[in-house]
Amino acid sequence: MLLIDCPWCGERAETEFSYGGEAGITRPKDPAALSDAEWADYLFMRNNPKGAHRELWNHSQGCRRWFGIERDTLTYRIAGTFRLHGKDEG
Amino acid sequence: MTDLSQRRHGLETLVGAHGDREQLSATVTLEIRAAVRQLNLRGDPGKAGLRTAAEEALGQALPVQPNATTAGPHTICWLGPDEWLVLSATPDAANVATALEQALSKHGAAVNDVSGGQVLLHLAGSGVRDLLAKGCTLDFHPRAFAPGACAQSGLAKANVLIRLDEDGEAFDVVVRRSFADYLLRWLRHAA
Amino acid sequence: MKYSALSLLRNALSHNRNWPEAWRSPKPKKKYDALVIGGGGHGLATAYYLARDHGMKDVAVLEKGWIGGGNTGRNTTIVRSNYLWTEAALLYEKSMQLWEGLSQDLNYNVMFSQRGVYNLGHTLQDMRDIERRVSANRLNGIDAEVVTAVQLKKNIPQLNTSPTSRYPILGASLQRRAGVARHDAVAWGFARAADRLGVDIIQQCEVTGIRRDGDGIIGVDTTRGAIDADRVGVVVAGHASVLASMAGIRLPIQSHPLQAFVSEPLKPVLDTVVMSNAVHGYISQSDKGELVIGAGIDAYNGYAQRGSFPTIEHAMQAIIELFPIFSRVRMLRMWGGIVDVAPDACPIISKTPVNGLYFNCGWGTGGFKATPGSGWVFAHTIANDEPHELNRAFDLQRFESGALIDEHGAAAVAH
Amino acid sequence: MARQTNRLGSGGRIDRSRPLRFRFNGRDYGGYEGDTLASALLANGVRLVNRSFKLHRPRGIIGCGAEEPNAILQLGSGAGTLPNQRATQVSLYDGLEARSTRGWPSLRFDASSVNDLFGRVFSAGFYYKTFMFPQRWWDYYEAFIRRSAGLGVAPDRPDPDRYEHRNAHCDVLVVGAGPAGLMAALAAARSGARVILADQQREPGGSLVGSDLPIGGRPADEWIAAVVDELREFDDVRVLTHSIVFGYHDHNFVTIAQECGGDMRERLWRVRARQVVLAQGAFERPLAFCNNDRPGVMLASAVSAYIKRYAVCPGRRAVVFTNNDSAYQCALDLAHAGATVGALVDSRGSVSSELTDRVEAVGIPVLHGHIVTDVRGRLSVGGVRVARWNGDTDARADNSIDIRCDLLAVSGGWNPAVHLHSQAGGAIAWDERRHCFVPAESRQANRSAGSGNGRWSLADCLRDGRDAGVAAARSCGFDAAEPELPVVEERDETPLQPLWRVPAARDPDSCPKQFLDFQNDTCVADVRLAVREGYRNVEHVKRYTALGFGTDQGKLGNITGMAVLAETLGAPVASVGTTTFRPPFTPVSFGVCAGEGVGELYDPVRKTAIHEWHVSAGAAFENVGQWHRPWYFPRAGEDLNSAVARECLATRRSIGILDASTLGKIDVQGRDAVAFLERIYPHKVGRMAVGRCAYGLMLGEDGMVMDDGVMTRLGDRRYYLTTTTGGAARVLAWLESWLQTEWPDLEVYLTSLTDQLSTISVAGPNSRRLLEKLGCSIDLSREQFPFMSMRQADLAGLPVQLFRVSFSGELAFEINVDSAHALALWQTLMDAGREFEITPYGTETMHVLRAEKGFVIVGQDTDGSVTPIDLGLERMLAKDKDFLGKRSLARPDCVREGRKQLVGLLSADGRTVLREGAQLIEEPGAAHPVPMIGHVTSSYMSDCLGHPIALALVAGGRSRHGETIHASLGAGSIATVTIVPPVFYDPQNERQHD
Repeated sequence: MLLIDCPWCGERAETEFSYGGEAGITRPKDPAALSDAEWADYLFMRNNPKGAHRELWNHSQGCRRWFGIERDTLTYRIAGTFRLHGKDEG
Repeated sequence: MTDLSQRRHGLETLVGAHGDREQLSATVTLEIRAAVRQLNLRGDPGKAGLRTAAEEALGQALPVQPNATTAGPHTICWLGPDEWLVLSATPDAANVATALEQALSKHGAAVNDVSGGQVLLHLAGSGVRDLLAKGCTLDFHPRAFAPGACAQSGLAKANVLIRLDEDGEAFDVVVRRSFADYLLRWLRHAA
Repeated sequence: MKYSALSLLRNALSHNRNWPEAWRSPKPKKKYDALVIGGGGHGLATAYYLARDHGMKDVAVLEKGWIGGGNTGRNTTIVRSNYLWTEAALLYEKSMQLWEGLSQDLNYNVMFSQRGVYNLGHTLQDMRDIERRVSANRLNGIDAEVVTAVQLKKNIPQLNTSPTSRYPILGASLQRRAGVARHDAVAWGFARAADRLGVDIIQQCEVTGIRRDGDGIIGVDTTRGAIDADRVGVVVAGHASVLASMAGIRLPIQSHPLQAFVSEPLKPVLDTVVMSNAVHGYISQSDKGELVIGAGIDAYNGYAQRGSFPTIEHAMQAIIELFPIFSRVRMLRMWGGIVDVAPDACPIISKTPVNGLYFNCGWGTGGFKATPGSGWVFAHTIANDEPHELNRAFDLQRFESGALIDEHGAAAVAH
Repeated sequence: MARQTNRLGSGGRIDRSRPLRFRFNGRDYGGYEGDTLASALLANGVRLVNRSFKLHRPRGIIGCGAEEPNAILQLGSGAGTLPNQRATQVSLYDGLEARSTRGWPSLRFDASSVNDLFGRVFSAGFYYKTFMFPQRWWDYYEAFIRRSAGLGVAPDRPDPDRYEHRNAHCDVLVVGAGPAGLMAALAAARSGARVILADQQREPGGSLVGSDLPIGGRPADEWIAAVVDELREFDDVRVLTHSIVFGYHDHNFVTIAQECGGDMRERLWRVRARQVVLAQGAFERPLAFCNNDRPGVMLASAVSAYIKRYAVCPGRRAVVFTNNDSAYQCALDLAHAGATVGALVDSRGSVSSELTDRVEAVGIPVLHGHIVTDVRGRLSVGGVRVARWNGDTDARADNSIDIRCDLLAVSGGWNPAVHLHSQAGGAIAWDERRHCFVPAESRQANRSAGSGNGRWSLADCLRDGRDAGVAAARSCGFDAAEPELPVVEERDETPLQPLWRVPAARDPDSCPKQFLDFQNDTCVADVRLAVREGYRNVEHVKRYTALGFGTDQGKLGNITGMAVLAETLGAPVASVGTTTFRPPFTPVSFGVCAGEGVGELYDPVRKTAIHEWHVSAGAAFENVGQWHRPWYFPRAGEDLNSAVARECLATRRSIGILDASTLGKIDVQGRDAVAFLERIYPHKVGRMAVGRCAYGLMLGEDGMVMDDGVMTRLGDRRYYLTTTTGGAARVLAWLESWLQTEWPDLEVYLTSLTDQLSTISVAGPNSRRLLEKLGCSIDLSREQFPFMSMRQADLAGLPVQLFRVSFSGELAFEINVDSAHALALWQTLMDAGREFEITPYGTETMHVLRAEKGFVIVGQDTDGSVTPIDLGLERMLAKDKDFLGKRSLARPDCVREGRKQLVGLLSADGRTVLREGAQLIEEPGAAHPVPMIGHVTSSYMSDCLGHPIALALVAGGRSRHGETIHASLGAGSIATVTIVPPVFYDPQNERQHD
């Protein structure tokens, strides 16, 4: 069971969190302008690396914040957690 | 017609035969504190004026450190960087919500009275830490969980807010109403 | 040497000194007509059917570790074909038909045991979904029936059919032809049969690069040198994205840990397979007597072949909920596989933008049962550079067009 | 009752003042408090305890702990029975009953031992090669295989015992309370660190328990007691005995199973440790010689342990066979216990004279350069054959002599218990000097110490443990001083001689069996056969021969087996590697892993504030998500259908009342509430006036319908949304995720009010009159309070929100009230409604009423592959804005002809209620696979309309109204149905707008 360092609440057990997939997938500004292939890339295609992975987690049983983690998908070692942009920066 | 004034919390079925104060085990007592008002407050603490306005309305500051509470006329728990829970047992608690809402409306904040939707369980006694540790992954050691601290987590299979009182003696556990029956069953079983 | 009771006896007389190798361990050649990357059940089956049905015998299977060491050896061995959507059902049914004669076909006893699979329903919506799936199965010619709670109590007396349990069992679907098989034997049986047809099985040979010439594939780099081939089938459950990135392709695949465990061996106590989606757990008893139990998938991506302990705790609770008598039984071993999950919980068996490069992946939690069928259609796809009718719908293009085959909802979790 | 013939007159850690009685295979025996079942059996001279798995060979106790492969017994009977219990780990208690799991008709005369005669046929992997012909006989073959397999018997009743979970945190977790573990714990504890010390034995001390070795100038037992006493003085130190650390998971999460006693049978400790010291010790390994499985062949360390801990000497005439120094102590212990030691057979040509002298001094002949090649006796050891040996593994052993004995104590060296280190992801390495696998680099915050780290001498173990404890405490930031080491005697060591397979008189393929895995009958010849057949990777060998698949998980024989594999391959052991160590370290009960979360605590039952009223009204409940919702309210003599018919008609004619509190409820407010919701919802949110309600669909980015509900505009910047019962948490999380990750610039706050507000729906033509009767503070007329609008009001003296929305097609009001008052309001409504025959209804009636109106239920009429257009709701899709999922709706597959669309179905015969889920086909009788054009999503008898109705998804259905198709009804029967529009009742909406 992972120990995840919530940027707000500190280290908590994995069971308090929910996983949100690859970080950095940004919703296209103008989806209508995209080809089907480009839209499919946004919707479905993922890097899924074996190794360092930047991913989103939500402290769903705690402060309900989304934040980022860089985690190795092979060793599960967590290199660090980071807050997302905007007003969460604090 | 039913006399509604007599119905304060509708938790009678939870308390059941056990009364308002229940001895869960030799070392833990449980009290359901239905009279405490609970207000959920959301807003941006970085916004000029919001914290001041809240402090004026409540008579005490909002905690901005994670997992902290502030004490004063009320107990205010940090829930997230833009979310708090005001626990108020003052005689005019019913008016606090209105006052707060008025004070904060121009700061874009959201105030919701959630007293009817959450149940506050007060657990006291020397065995509380051990009892909580059966169902919660938080560290309740005095070094890790100081008096006045609060944290949200899971207790058994329910989401809860847990707060240690200022004396470091008793814990408040806040749970959503629909889970309260389950959580009480679990507490009685685990104790 | 043909395997039989007679050959066992004959060899016993000579102290088992004269058994031949089940498969050779050849050095890789410089060039093959086709390469199959991945020496799991699917890869070995692909090679076998390439050689048997398509006359392609100059084929090598490249395995980075030891054959059958990936998900082939890390699953709960359930075989069934009662899928909801016609595309999936017909593919898995093809597989089922191959399973039914596989031991004889391979001359290797894969111990395919048709002891039936029950998919339990715990809610009214579960029962609607069961009706829907059973109805579809029958129209597709797949044996399926709806079983009531009363019948369940009779058929599986150990099952907790109490109406007062947290999620009472309201009924189930039953596929009698479904069952389990001996997972290692599947890999070994295909390996031996493919080897006898001339296929080179090359272990300890990890692919480190995929070589392209413009739009077409020309070969691969491996830890044992470069190997040329203008047709390469990739079937590496758990590592599809890793191989795809070598080829410069993006896949809609996420890899997750999936855990399972077995109990200590017990005298026969459960003679069928029971799966529950709502109370998440599935269970059967192996011929050795171990209860074989599948747990849930961990939500996060992972390649670690292990998972989170709370997932095991939850599976234990689910199994005790279904079978209270197993509470005092002990877990002997737990392990994790890596499953590649596609957005519609269906596989990708497809040509790719690179000519001569084919991918077979995304089987999620349901790959073992498909082993022979997957190999059979993949062999067809590689040999003809064109999908078979049975795998036409499982192409990569569907994620662009939106023609997903969504097995998420009604078909239960696809184990 | 038998006499405890092997019990020594004094010594041991047993309590002779507390005699216990137990029963084994129907015979009564005696033992003492402090015994294990194994020690008590040995005390009573019981040799034969079981039969082996495949060959049914007679087997006795070989070890004294988790490595024991043979003494796997069934305990007790009935609900309390325990299968597969390892006698060496079962504490004896009064009245214990145990029996062997194999052996028919009796353990001594097992009919299946005929298998042993044909052992060569049952070689590794034999079943892959046979049972294939004729194909149809496989079922019989398999039934036979299954009957022969298995060890114990599962209970046939639910577990009467309880289990619990306990979370714990510490700075330093020390695993194993032997000399190294005690020193580590002491060092850490003195630094002020929070320490947990866990050990599987009933008392701390490990190999020192019962030992007469002096430590720090006093007997070992006293030293242990002093250390443990000191540890227990610390507030922040917890000493757990009877506690097996079985799992080392990610991020230093460690699981421990503790045996408790009483009706709380076991406790699972879920420990998060900052640092872990692994000091579990080492397992002694056997040697592979002919018939090395005969009852009476035991590990030397086990023999010593039985003598010292339990005052049991397992034999009278013993031979000791070793390749290392450690078994010399066993010879001394045997002599001390009064046994005759016929010989100490040491494979090494020369050994330090100090050691030899000590043994010879008590009259034990020492045979250097000798090996034991074979064992005489069948049901127990009768003697051994000993041969001279020059160290050449390929040599044939001849010129042998026989020595009579009833006990053979064997030591093939030691394997550090690297299991947890390996589980934690740490590397293990073959140590060429010590000839064993030792822990190499750690991947997590753990370090190994003591014999588990390849340290053999007591002095080394104490030092290694102390150093590990100090280092662990310092890593946690504690200022740890180094405790002084107790003085112990140091001896010269002669290195172990690597010996695995002992040369026999015949070659390894034809000599009598040399066992590696005792439980699975895996022999040296099996490993050699596997290699010959091409199964050369250690994992292949393991799986092909079942080596290490027994319930001891290879603790006894795995390393020896791998060394034999290496020898067969002609490769160094290091290159063969080892198989992966996986949790659990020893088998652990399902019950303790599950903990309290079974039965009524399996999953929370969520209850509305009105729940108890429903219970007292006799409602039948349905699980919806985690909620219990009333399904229907049967009156005496009613079944589902008749109750639902009554509830439906009552609602259509007068008033029905529904507890709709489980709906998800979300308060949305903030400066950018409109902008936010415009991006979420397909319809134009900003156009709504304050006080108005609208039906809202929520789409996933894939364009498929994800959830639905009603949205109400409460103010300029405030909305109130409802979601489906099952979707509440998911929708809130989904909305939050867009706000936080994608649109952080939007100032919007979401608050769940699902529990705060209870929702009571009153529906039916008399509902307005009912509210008026209760003294509603606002004008409820159609004109003042039109359909799809909302008002704040006082009702029966309570502040409420009233919504004119309808999910039944009738004039209806949804009342939101503070949950604290919900039950009271419900009762008030019931009382006041008596004159209208107000009728409570459940989810089933709700479903029928809405289906009559053609309202869909997301998750029932949709399945994740349905777009709003498929539901006929394209009018809700705003053309002039983007919203989530919009782009997906333009993909080729979403705009193609022939997509499945929502329609109504009527049975041609006007009577048949279709089965929900039934597939729809064009014509009956087509060949398989029959093309399916859709399926029935909802189907009910409509008593209001007097005929059955159904909703369905049908390919191209909207353009097929009036056409006839067929529904498959299960076992071959077919119903003819007509496609109609999906609204059956009041298509003009006159009633709900009333």
